[in-house]
Amino acid sequence: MDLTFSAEERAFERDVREFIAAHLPAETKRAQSLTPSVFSDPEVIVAWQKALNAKGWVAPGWPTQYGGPGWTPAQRWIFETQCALAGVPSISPMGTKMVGPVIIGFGTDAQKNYYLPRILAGDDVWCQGYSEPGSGSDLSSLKTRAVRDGDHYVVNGTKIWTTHAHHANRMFALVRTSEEPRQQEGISFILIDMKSPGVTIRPILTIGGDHEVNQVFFDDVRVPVSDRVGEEGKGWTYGKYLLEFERGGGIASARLREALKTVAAFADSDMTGHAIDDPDVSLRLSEVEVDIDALEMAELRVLSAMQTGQNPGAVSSMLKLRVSEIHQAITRLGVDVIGNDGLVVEPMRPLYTLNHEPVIPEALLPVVPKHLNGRAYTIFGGASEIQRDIIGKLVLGI
Amino acid sequence: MDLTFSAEERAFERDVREFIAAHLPAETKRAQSLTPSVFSDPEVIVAWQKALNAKGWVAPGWPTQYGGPGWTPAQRWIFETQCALAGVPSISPMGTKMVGPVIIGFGTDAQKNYYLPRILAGDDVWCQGYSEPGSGSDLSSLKTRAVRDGDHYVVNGTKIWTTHAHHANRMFALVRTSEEPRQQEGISFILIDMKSPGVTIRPILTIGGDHEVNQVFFDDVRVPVSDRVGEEGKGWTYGKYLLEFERGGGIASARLREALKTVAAFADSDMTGHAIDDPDVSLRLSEVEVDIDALEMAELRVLSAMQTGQNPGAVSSMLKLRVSEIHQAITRLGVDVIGNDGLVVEPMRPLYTLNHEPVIPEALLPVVPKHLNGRAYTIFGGASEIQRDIIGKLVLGI
Amino acid sequence: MDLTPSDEQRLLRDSAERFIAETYTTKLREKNAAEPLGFSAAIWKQFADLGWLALPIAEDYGGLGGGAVDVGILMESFGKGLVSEPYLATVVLGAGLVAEAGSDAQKQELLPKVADGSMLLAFAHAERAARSDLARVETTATRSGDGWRLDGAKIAVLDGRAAHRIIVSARVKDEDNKLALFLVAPDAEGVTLRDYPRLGGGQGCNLTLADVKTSIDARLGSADALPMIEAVTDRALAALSAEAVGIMQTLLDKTLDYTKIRKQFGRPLSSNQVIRHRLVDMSVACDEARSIALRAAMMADDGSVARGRAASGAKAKIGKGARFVAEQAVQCHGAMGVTEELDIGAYFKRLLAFETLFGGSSHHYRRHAMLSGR
Amino acid sequence: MDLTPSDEQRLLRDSAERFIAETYTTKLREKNAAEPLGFSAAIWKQFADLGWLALPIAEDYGGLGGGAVDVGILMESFGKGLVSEPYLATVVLGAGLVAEAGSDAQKQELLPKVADGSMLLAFAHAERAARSDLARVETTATRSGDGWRLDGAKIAVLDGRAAHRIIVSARVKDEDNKLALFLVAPDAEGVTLRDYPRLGGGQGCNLTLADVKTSIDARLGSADALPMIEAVTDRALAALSAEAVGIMQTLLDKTLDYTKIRKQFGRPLSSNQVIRHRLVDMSVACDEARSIALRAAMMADDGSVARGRAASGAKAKIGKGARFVAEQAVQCHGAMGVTEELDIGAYFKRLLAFETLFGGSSHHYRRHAMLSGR
Repeated sequence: MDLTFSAEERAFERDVREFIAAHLPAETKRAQSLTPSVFSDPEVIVAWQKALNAKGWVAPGWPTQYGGPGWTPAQRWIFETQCALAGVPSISPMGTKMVGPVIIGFGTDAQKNYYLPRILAGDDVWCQGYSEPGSGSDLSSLKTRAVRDGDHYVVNGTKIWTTHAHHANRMFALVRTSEEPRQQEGISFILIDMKSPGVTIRPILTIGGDHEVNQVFFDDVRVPVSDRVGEEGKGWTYGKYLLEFERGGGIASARLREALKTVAAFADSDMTGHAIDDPDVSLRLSEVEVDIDALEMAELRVLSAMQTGQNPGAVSSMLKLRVSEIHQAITRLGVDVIGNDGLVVEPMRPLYTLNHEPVIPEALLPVVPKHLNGRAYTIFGGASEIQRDIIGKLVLGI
Repeated sequence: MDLTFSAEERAFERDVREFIAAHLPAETKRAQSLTPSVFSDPEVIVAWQKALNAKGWVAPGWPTQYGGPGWTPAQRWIFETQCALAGVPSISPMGTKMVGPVIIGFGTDAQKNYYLPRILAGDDVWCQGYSEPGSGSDLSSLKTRAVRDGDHYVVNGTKIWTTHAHHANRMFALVRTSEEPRQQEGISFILIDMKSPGVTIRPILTIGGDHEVNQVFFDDVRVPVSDRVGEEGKGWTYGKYLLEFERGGGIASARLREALKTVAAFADSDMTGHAIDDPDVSLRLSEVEVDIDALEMAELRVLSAMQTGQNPGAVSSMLKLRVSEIHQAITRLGVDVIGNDGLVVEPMRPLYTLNHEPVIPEALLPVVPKHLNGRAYTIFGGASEIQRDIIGKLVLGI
Repeated sequence: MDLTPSDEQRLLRDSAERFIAETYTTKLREKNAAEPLGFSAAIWKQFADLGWLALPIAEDYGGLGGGAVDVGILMESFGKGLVSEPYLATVVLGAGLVAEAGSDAQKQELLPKVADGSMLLAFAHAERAARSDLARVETTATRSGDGWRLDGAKIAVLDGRAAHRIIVSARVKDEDNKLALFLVAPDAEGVTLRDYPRLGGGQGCNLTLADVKTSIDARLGSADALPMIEAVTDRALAALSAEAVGIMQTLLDKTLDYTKIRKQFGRPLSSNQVIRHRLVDMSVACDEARSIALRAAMMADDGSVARGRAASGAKAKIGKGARFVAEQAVQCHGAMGVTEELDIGAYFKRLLAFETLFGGSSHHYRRHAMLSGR
Repeated sequence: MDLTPSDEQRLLRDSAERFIAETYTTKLREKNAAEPLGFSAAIWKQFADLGWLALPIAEDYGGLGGGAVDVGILMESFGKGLVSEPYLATVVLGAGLVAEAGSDAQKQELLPKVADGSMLLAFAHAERAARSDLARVETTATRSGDGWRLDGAKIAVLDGRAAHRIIVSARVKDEDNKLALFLVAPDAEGVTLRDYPRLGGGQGCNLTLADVKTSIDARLGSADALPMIEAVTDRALAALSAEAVGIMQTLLDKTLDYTKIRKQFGRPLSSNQVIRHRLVDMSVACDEARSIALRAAMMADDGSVARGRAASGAKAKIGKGARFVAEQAVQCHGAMGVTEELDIGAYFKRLLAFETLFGGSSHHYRRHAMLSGR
């Protein structure tokens, strides 16, 4: 057992650091630091993604034949850590981590050849069409129907909580293609052109005041059958595969650590009247830091297990649980640290387009919206209650 | 609304204080302070109970015709508060608060005339025969059978967690007198002479090392039918009545406040290296004190409601929940306050019979056993999980 | 010893509850948020007509002479409606400071106007470097000509833009840096006011005072103002605590309704034991909050130690409970809870503002410990 | 970067787990508790034969040169069996201090004997007034004739009665009150030893030193002992953390078994969602404890700040987790959990002792913060 890096790994770390220094625009960094929503706007990411794509570093999880960089788990770890350290925005997971793996796993060659390069280049902006009003964490109850008409499906229904539907030109969606006694059956996985006639989008403001999610309505939207991924009626399987991917924590500790450092820096400054002198703040900084240390070790254990070919298994639910709780502890600490300045609401969105002197220091503006939006971490992607049900069943056998 | 006492109430408060000063033996006070179990041994209480009985103050909750003092709720409050302040041991609730009210409510005149004066005088030491191995908080599943044989019942079976069975000469018990489809039916409430042939007692040591509870075995034990209280087969109703009495918190805040003061005094002394200088200890003392303040207000609200004739209702489950949690917070704080001295186990029991110089200051000896035994507060008398089920059903309608 | 409300208190509660249920709807709230001052002058007039503005003002100055318990009854209802009118700023803090620190002439001039609704007040005390320490003030007052000169910067002034007079705390250089209070007109020269919508409703502003001149009689009384600021802040803590109780209760009620109706996996959410027990814990937190808020109100006129311990204890404990109730209300509402589609979010934000105002739970537990001699 | 155990570590784990499962039964535990020294000499001999006593001792002194991770593997198994043999006192603390502070001659004399099982050590450091502050020592050492004279009082000396030598910390008056370590025979004149059964197993004692004379070479080395005491204590924290992981895991396993079998209201306890989720949270706490204990072990030889932060972080976080797991294990066992009928109580007490030893969670979070420059 060893926590240190090999000489090769240290060299790679240097490469990544230099690459970031050379290619990350300053305005991207500012925009990222002023983003209180879960995902960064496509316009914030685009320049960085182009640079990454030129280097072949967009999709660390993909097989090399489809454009993955072929990194070892340690290299992925180093890359994520350096990105976190530098305040790099995350590439949208909708393409690289969500629909990409499904197309790689179950798509036709035509679908792979067309979609995968566009995902890497950022030519398509994807959104996810899973949840529906009333379905919540129970996806099998979905009602959006796709009825076969020649070589098209005609889609009617509605999806909700659709992140970036207003930016996206593509949606991957679970739709009902037939009625079956078992609700999970009869669901298919299709790719929808968001510019199609019959698609309308209603913005939903988050509790933090951000426009990140939407409700999407489908009114006789025609989708070519060739844009169905995998077999008809097997969409549930692909969707679950993807959900596990989504839950599969990955490497979150590095970004959480930087988020905590940001709060600690606020606490250690005039901006907050040196909140750090409050013994409660100081102690909670340590508490959360140790929580991150434990999470990091768990992530490293999973990476080490993957390196020796083992399956991480249900540990992803456990990581999802802890990541969401730690995220909330950090944003909450942020609110406590800025004290009275947390009473100030800045209505301008996106915050990075702000061009007047705000009432409080600019850096503090995202603190409360982040905390507010962050309450979603224990809800989206399977609420914590669902994760506990899953862990109980899969890990403890109860 | 008013938190202050009237002139009459202040005069009563003075009477109580003077009575305690005149009648509470010093050795009783020491024994009580060295008692880490939930209830005090009968030998600790006996002198005090005799004094109280002479004054007519043993059973504040009883109607005056049976020997209750006829106090207003405010007077009961004052009495409990003064007793707590003075470190007076509690009279065993088995007689006055448990079997007594059932006999008063459902007993025959003969039962009342015989048992009630003996309860007040402490002539009988009672124990409770409810729980059985395997029944836990689900009392309706009890299996001890009482079969009619002329004017006797013949009892076979076993009871467990029987507090003070080894001191008691009387048990009130729930036994099955017939098999019914609904488990709650067919249960009767009987009074058993613990000296009867066929009664055997197995001591059970608590986690704190105390002998407080027992398992009691009945092997063809004959109980006169005249010692059944109320109707045959209706015991469940009486038992529930009594359980509600048991849960009906009463006035716990005063004793909790004194227990916290004791911990605070330890923390503020050389005995603990002045643990109070630790900001965490100081803050937690405040936290628990405020919890007690809130509990006290809740208890006062119940008392005020009773004074105007209202029924406290399901609030007793809520009080039981909070009392048990606060009790545990106090004992836990005690353990943290005494630090390394908590590692010392003193095996002698009862602690008040100790006649050598202990390894740590005598006053600290009960701290850890109290914490250990105190884990039972959220289990006995209906576990906290059961209380939450009850509150959900009765208060929230879920 | 008696915790049953008087007939007057029952009437007050009934009328306040009715007003909130019938008048103070989500729609009114949205309308108020769009108002330039964040609240409605018409509603303020109604408050005056109902006698609510006069409630805690002494009878000698046109008030009803009510106590902190009465204010608490009103505030609890205000919490249920997320009322954004500046009751705390004007009546509890502003009028409270005038009553506590002002000369008789000042009281005669200001308090009847507060009671009849024609005078709005605000209190500018907090400074960024002070965090929650009431004693830490760097704004200065200097004798200058025939008046005072004020310099400094204040933050978190509740509803300052709406106020006709802002009460500014400052240290008097010539009097051994004693803390004093000054009445300042918001449009006085040298006053810069940056206002903003406040988290959870109402408005706030930051204030800069640069060479601001006031008349000599702008000073409220002449004694050391710190004990008075503490007394009035403690009363504000009790009032805010009561408001928080109303908010918490509303979140509990809404969450109960939602989880009983909302189905997932074919069963109502409330059929999950985990959800049920959480609702029970929320309800216990509400009940405890109600107890401890009432205690702070009933002890608002006690000596400074007992009063301060009761007020800080309530603020601290309700802060913890409010956080739990708010977070779990959102959690139980799922995705709907983290949007502006339902008003769960609005209640959540108001409770977050409650926690922030005048310092958080750990600050107040520490103050409680300090007042206990620890 | 690699977190997979080596083949040697896997073997060590297997043999330790097998030993605990086959040999270290409840019966043995009860037998040990009745022994005058609280453990069994035969088992200690077995430990020696298995190479466990030699494990962390350098190869130059008859040891195997293992690291903190290896000791952790052993300690985790010891936790599962509630082993009461004085491994921590003798091997981790005692031999650790000799290795850290002793002269080569002292190491040559003592360490091989520890490795072969013939020498038991203990560490007398804590004093009542110091609470958990390692730097606070009032025991004094004075040059006296051709040796040292020691005076003071120590508490919480783990397994002191069994030790052939007790390492006593004291301040050297003639050397600017520098902290130093002295080897003291427990039967030396002036040493009074009050021993007691220790919460959760093993023994402890309080020590009084009144005019105790030692030879001049009783002093371990001559450098300031505080950094060494900190280094060895950090290693003890890592070892105790690993032990706690074993205890927590055992409580989780036993509670899982019990709640699956035990029926109430006609259904197994584990069919209650509240119980299921609690078991999940217990399992998360165990997993996190395992992570952070491993981290403390892997960083046991880092610089003092990184090492101290890792050790205190582990102690603090596992303390919290241990408390949760222990309390919920008892709660889920109902009345059976609060008696000595099952061994749940024994595991509970051992975890309570873990929390107490070397200071609780809040102490260690504060140390972590302090080492972070806060």
